[in-house]
Amino acid sequence: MQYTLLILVLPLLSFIVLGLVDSKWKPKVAGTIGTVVLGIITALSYLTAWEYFTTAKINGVYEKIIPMHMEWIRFTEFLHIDLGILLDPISVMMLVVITTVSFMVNIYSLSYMHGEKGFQRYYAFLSLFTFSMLGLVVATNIFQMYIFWELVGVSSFLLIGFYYTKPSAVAAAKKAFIVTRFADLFFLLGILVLSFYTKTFDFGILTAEHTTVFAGSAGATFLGFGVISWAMAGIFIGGAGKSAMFPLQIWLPDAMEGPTPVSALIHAATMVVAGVFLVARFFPVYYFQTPEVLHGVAYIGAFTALFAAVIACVQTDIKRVLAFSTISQIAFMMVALGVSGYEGHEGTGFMASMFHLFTHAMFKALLFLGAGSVIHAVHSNEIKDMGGLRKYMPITNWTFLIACLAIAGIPPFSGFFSKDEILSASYEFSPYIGGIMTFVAALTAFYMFRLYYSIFWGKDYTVKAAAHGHDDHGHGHTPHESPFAMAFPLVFLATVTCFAGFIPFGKLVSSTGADYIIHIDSTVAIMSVVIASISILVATLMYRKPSATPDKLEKTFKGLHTAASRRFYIDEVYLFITKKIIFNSVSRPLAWFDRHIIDATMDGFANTTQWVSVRIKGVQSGQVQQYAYVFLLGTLLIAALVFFI
Amino acid sequence: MDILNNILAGQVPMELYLGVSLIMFFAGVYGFLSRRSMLMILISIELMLNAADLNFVTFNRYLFPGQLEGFYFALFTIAIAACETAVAIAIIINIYRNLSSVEVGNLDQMKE
Amino acid sequence: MAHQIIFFVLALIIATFSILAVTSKRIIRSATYLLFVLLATAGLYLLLGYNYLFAVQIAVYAGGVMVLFIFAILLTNKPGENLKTELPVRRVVAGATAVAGLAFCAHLIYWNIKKVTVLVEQADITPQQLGHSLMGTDKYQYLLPFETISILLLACIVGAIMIARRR
Amino acid sequence: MNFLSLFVLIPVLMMMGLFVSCSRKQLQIVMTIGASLLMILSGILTYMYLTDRAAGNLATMLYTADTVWYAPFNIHYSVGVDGISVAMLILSSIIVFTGVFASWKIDPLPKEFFLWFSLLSIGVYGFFISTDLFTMFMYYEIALIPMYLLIGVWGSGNKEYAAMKLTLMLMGGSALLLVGILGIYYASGATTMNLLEIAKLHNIPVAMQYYFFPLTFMGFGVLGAMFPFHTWSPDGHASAPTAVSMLHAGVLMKLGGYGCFRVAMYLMPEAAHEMAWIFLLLTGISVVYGAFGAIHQTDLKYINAYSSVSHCGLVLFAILMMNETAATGAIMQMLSHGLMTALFFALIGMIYGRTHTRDIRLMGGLMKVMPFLGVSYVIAGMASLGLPSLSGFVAEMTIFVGSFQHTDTFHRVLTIGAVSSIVITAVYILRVVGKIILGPMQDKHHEELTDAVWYERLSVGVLIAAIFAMGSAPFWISSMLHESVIPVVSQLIK
Repeated sequence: MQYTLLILVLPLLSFIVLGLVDSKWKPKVAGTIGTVVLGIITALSYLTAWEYFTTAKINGVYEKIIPMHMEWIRFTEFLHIDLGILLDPISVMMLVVITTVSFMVNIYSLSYMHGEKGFQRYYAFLSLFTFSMLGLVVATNIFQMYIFWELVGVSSFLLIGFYYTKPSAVAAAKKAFIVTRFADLFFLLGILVLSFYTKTFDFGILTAEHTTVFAGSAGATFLGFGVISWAMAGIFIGGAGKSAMFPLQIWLPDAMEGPTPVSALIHAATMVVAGVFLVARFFPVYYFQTPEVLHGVAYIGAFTALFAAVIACVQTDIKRVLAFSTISQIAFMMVALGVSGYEGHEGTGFMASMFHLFTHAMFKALLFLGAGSVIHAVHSNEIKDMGGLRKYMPITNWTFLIACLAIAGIPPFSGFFSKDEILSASYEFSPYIGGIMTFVAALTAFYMFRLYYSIFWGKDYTVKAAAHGHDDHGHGHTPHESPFAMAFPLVFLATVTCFAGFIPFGKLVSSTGADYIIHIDSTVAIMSVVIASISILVATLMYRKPSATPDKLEKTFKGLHTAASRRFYIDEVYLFITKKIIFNSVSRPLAWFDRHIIDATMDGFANTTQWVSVRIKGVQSGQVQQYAYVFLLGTLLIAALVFFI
Repeated sequence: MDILNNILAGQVPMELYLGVSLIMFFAGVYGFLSRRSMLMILISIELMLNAADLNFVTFNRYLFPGQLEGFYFALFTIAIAACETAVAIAIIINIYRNLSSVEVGNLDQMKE
Repeated sequence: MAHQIIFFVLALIIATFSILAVTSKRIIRSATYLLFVLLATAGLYLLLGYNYLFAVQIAVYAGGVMVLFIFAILLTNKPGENLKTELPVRRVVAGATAVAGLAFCAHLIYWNIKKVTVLVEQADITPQQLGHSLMGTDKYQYLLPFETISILLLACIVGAIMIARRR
Repeated sequence: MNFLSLFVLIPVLMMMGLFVSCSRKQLQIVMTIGASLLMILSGILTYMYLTDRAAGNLATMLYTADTVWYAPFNIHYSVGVDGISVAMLILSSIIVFTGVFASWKIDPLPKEFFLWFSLLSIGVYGFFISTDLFTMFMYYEIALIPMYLLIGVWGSGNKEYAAMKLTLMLMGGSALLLVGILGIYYASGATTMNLLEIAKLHNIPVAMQYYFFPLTFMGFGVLGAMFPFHTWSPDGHASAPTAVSMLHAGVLMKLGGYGCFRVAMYLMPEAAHEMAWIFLLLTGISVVYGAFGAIHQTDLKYINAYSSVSHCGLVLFAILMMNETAATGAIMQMLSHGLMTALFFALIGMIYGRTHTRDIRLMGGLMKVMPFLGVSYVIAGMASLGLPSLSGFVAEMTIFVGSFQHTDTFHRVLTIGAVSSIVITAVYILRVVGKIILGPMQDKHHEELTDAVWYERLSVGVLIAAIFAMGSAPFWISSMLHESVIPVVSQLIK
C-alpha cells in the first residue's frame, strides 16, 4: 500500500505550489488545483480504506500495517523520530473522515470564498491543514504525532487569522495558538517523561498488549502518582487543549472568527477531535498502565459536556452555538473513551467514541456548512437577524434539519447510533456519569432545535440588510439559496448522515481490532429517544413561533442566563491570569528588574570607573610645570632612597 | 680644605667643573619651574642641556682621557638641542598665532 | 695659574648669568644672558682641551640657536613689554626645589666623587682623528649615531617648517 | 598552507579588493564575489568532510595543519575542523552572504563599512578553524573590535552608549578568558597551546580547574549572553546596523557556546562536572528570563535580543547537560538560532528602513503593503517558536529529549523549566506578529510603503531556505554533529 504516501505528499505539494505562486495565478486556478488534489486523495483514502478493511484482517484481528517508514532524526541509541505511515482501523477511519470533510469544504469554499482577497492563500492553507492532519493520524510514533500536532496548530492559526486585517480575528488566532501551545507544553513534557522511562517513541511498542517497556518505571512515583500517570496525564492535557476540554475550551468559540468553511473543517470535524484520537491511540497504555488517568478523562469529559451544553443554550451567535455544541459532543467522545473497557463488550466505549467521532464529523460539518450558507445569505452571525428563512433556502433548511435530528439522537439518523452506544457505556461505568450524559443529550436536542427554529422558523424574515450596512457585496436584499458548489456538499453530507448509522462500525473499528457486534441497549435507547423528543418538543413550543416564553425564562433565571451567556466568566479568568499576572506582575517587573537592577549594575561598573577617573583626572592637569615638580621630586626621592638606604 | 689645596696646587679639580654645571643645571630647573613664558622655559631647558654637556665632557676628560665617548655625546646633544629648539620654537610661534599668548598655563586644552 | 684664573672667571660668568637668565623680567635680556652662559661654556670646553667642541658650541649654540631665540622673541613679544611677574609663592617654591636639588647633588658630588685633580695631558684631537672615529663602525667609532642624528636633523627641519608655516 | 586558511584568506583578499575599488558598484561586486566564494568553499568543505568521514576517517579533527608562530610560548597557528566547526562555518558563510545583501545600500561610507565587516568575518572564520588556544583568542578579539566601530558609526539610536557597553562587556569577558586560557596553558604542563594536545594530555590538576573553568566558561558565557551578563545584547543589537546585528547575533554569539564547549568543558572536564550546577541554574534562568523579558518590550530589536538571550541560554544549558544528545542539540540550536535570528534582524532592518520606527505600537497591518516581508516575518517567528519543519523545532527537541535523559532529577526538573519557555516564546512572537504584521493599518503613511526589492528578497530567501532545509532534513546534520560531540562528551563522562 505504498500509494498511501501520495495521500500525504499531494496536499503538501499543493500547499507549496499555491503558497509560492500566491496571487500570481487566478483564484479559479488555485481553487481548482486545491479541490482536485483533495478529490484525488479522497479517492485514494477510500481505496486505502477498502483495501485495508478487506485484506488486513489476520485471525479475526486487524493488524497494524506500516507501508512507509524512514528515520528522520536520531537522538540516542533508542530514541529517534521516524516519519512513517501507520495504518490501523482508527487511522484509516480518520483518513476517510478528514479527506471527505476536507474535500467537501474545498468544494464549498469555491463558492463561499468567491471574490475574497487572498483566495489562493486560503486554498494553500487548506492544503497545509489537510496535510498536517493526515500526517497526524497516520503517525507511527508519538513524536511524529507531536510534529504534525504543531503543524495542525499553526495551520489552524493561519486559517483563523485569515481575515488578518480584522483585530478580532487576529486576537482569536493568537488565543487559539497560545492556548493550544500551552497544552502542548504538557504534551511534550508527557512525551519526555514517557520516553525517559520507556526508551521509545514507537506506538507499536508502547501500545502492544503485553508490553514490557513500562517495567523500568515500576515504583517510580511523584506526589503519590506513578510517573507514567503523570506522563499520560500530560499527554491528555495536550489532547484536551486541541479538543477544547474544560478548562482549555476558551479558544474554540473565538476561533469562529475564521471563515465558516474553516470552522466546519477544523473546528468541528477534524482538528478538534485530534485529542480524542490521541487518547484512542494511547488507549491500551491508559487502560493497562494508568486507569486512574482514564477515569479522570471521563470525569473531565462529563463536566465539559454539561458545561458547554448549558452555555450553548443561551448563545445568540449561530457559530458560537455550534462551537459550544462541538465542545459538548467532543466531550461525549472523551467520556466514552474514559469509561471504556478493553475487550469485547467492555470495549463498547472505545468503539462508540470512534463511531461518534465519525458521525459527528459528518453532521457537524454539515451544520457548519449550513450555517455558512445562512450567513452567506443574510450577512450576519446573529440569531436576531434571522428567522423564517425556510422559504428562501429550502436545501439548507432540509439538510440542517437532518443534521439537527442526527445530533439530537433521533433514529434512524447516524447520531442516534453512536450516541446511544456512548450512553450505554456510560451507564455501565457509573449511573451518575450516565445520568449526566443523558441530561446533556437532552440539552443538545433543545439547543439545536432552538437554533434551527430561530433560523428557519420564528418571525418572518424582514429585509433589513441595508440598514445594517453589512451588505457591501451588492447582493440582493432577499436571501436566496446558495449556488451548486455550496449546495452539493450539504446534500452529500446530509446523505451520509442519514445512512452512516447503518455502517457495521463495530466490525471495522474496535479497541482490540477484533470484531465487535453492536447491539442496541433498548432501555437506554428508548429513554434517550424519548428525552430527546421531549426536548425537541419544548424547543418547538418555545421557538417555532415568536413567543414570550424564552424571555420570561430568561428573566426568571437571570443570574444563570447572564453567567452562561458570558461563558461562566472563564475567559475573564484567563484574561486576568495572562494580562494581570503574567504580563503585569511577572513580565513588567522583570523588564524593570532587567533595566534597573542587572543592567544598572553593569552600568554601575562603568559609572564607578568613570567617577574615579574624573576624580583622579585633576592630577593630569596639563600643566607641564606640575609634571616637572612631580618628576623632580620623584627623582630626588628615588635617588635619596638609592643612596641613603 | 682639599679643594682649596688643590686650587693652590695649580690644578682645577673635577668637582669644580661639576659644581659649575650643577649651578647651571639648577638655575635651569628653577627657571623651568617658576617661569610661565614658554620661551623662558625653553631657555631654561637650554641651560640644563648645556649643564649636561659640560658634565659629559668633564667626565670624559678627567676619568677616561684618550677616549671620546663623552665628547661625542656632548656633540650629539648639541645637535639634538638645536633640533629641539627649532621644533619647539616652531610650535611656540604656531601657538602664539592661535592663542596670542605663550603662557604655558593656558595650554591644557588637550587634557580632555 | 692662568688656567685657574680663566676657569674661575668663566665659572663666575656662568653662575651669574645662569641665575640672571632665569630671573630676568625682560625676555630679551634672558636670551642675552643665555648667550653669555653658552659662550662661557664654550670657554670651558676650550679649557678642557676640546677645541672642536668649542667651535661647535659657538657655531651651533651661540650662533644658530640664539638667532632662533631672538627671532622667536621678536615674533611673539610686543616690544618693550615686560613679562608678567610670577606669583612670589611660585618663585619661592621653585627656588626651594632647586636649592634642595642643588644641595642634594652637591652633597653627592662632595662625598662620592673620588678627588681627581690631575688633568692628564693629552694631545689635541686632530680633525683626522675625528673624521676616522665618525666614519667607522668599529668599537669607539660612531657612524651609526652620526647618521641617526643627521636623519633626526632632517626630520626636525621638515617638521619645524611644517609646523610653523601658515596654513 | 592548509586549504582551511582560505576561509581567512578570502576575506583578506576581499579587504584588498575593497581598498582599490572606488564606486559602490565595485564594492558590491567585490563583496558578492567574496561572499559567494566563501559559500562555495564551505559547501566544498562540507562535501569533503562528509566524504572523508564516510570513508572511515576517524580522527577528531580533519585537515589539520600546524605552523609555529612564536616558539618561546609554543604559540602555533594550527587549524583543523570537525563536524561542529564545519556546521559553524556553513552558518557563518550563509550569514556573511546574506549580510552583504542586507547592507547592499548601506549609507554613509560603504567602503569603510564593508572593510570592517570583512575584518569581522575574518575573526569569525579564524575562530572556527583554529585549534590553538592562542590563535583562537586572537581571532576572538579580531571579531570583537570591529563591532565597536560598526555600531558606533553606522548604528542608530543611542549608538555610542550601546557600542561602548557592548565592547566593554565583551572585553571584560575576554579578559576573564585570557586568564583562563593562560591558566590552562600553564597548568597543563606548558608544552603546547593546541586544544587537542591538551585534551589528550588531560593533566590539568583538578584544584587548578576549579579556578580556570569558571573563568573560561564565564568569559565565553558573556558572549553567549548568559544571565546576568546579557545586558549588552539588547542595547547592542538594538543600535547595531542590520548586517552587524545579523552577524553578531547569528555568528558571534555562537563563539560563546562553541568556546564553552570546545575550551572550557573539553579541557577541564572534572571541574565542569562539579560546577555545572551553578551554570545550569544561571543558563536555566536565562532561558526563562529572556523569554519573559521579551514579552514586555515594545522595540522590535529589543524583543529579538531578549529572545536571543533565551535561545542562546538554551545552547549553554544543553552543553552543560553533558550528554551526546543534548550537546548535539546545542550545536543544532546554535545553527538554528543563528539562521533565524539573522532572518529576524534582516527583516527588522528592512521594515525599519521603510517605516522608520521599530516601536510595535506604531505599526500594524504591514502584511497588506509588504506581503513578502510579512510572510517572511511570520516564518521567522514560527521558526523561533519551534514549528516543526523549521529549524527551531529539531534543535529544541534534541535538546529537550537529550536533557531529559539525564539520570539526575535536578537536571530533569531544570529541563522542565526550560521546556516551559516554548509557551512564553509563542506568546511574545505572536504578540509581535499580531501587532505589526497582521491587524489593521496603524499609520496612514505606511500605506505607500513598498515591498522588498531583489537584493532583500535574495537575502531573506537564502535564510528561509536554510531554515527550511535544516528543519525538514535534520538527519545528516544531526549525525554529523553527533559524531563530533562524542570526543568532547566522552572526555566529560570519563
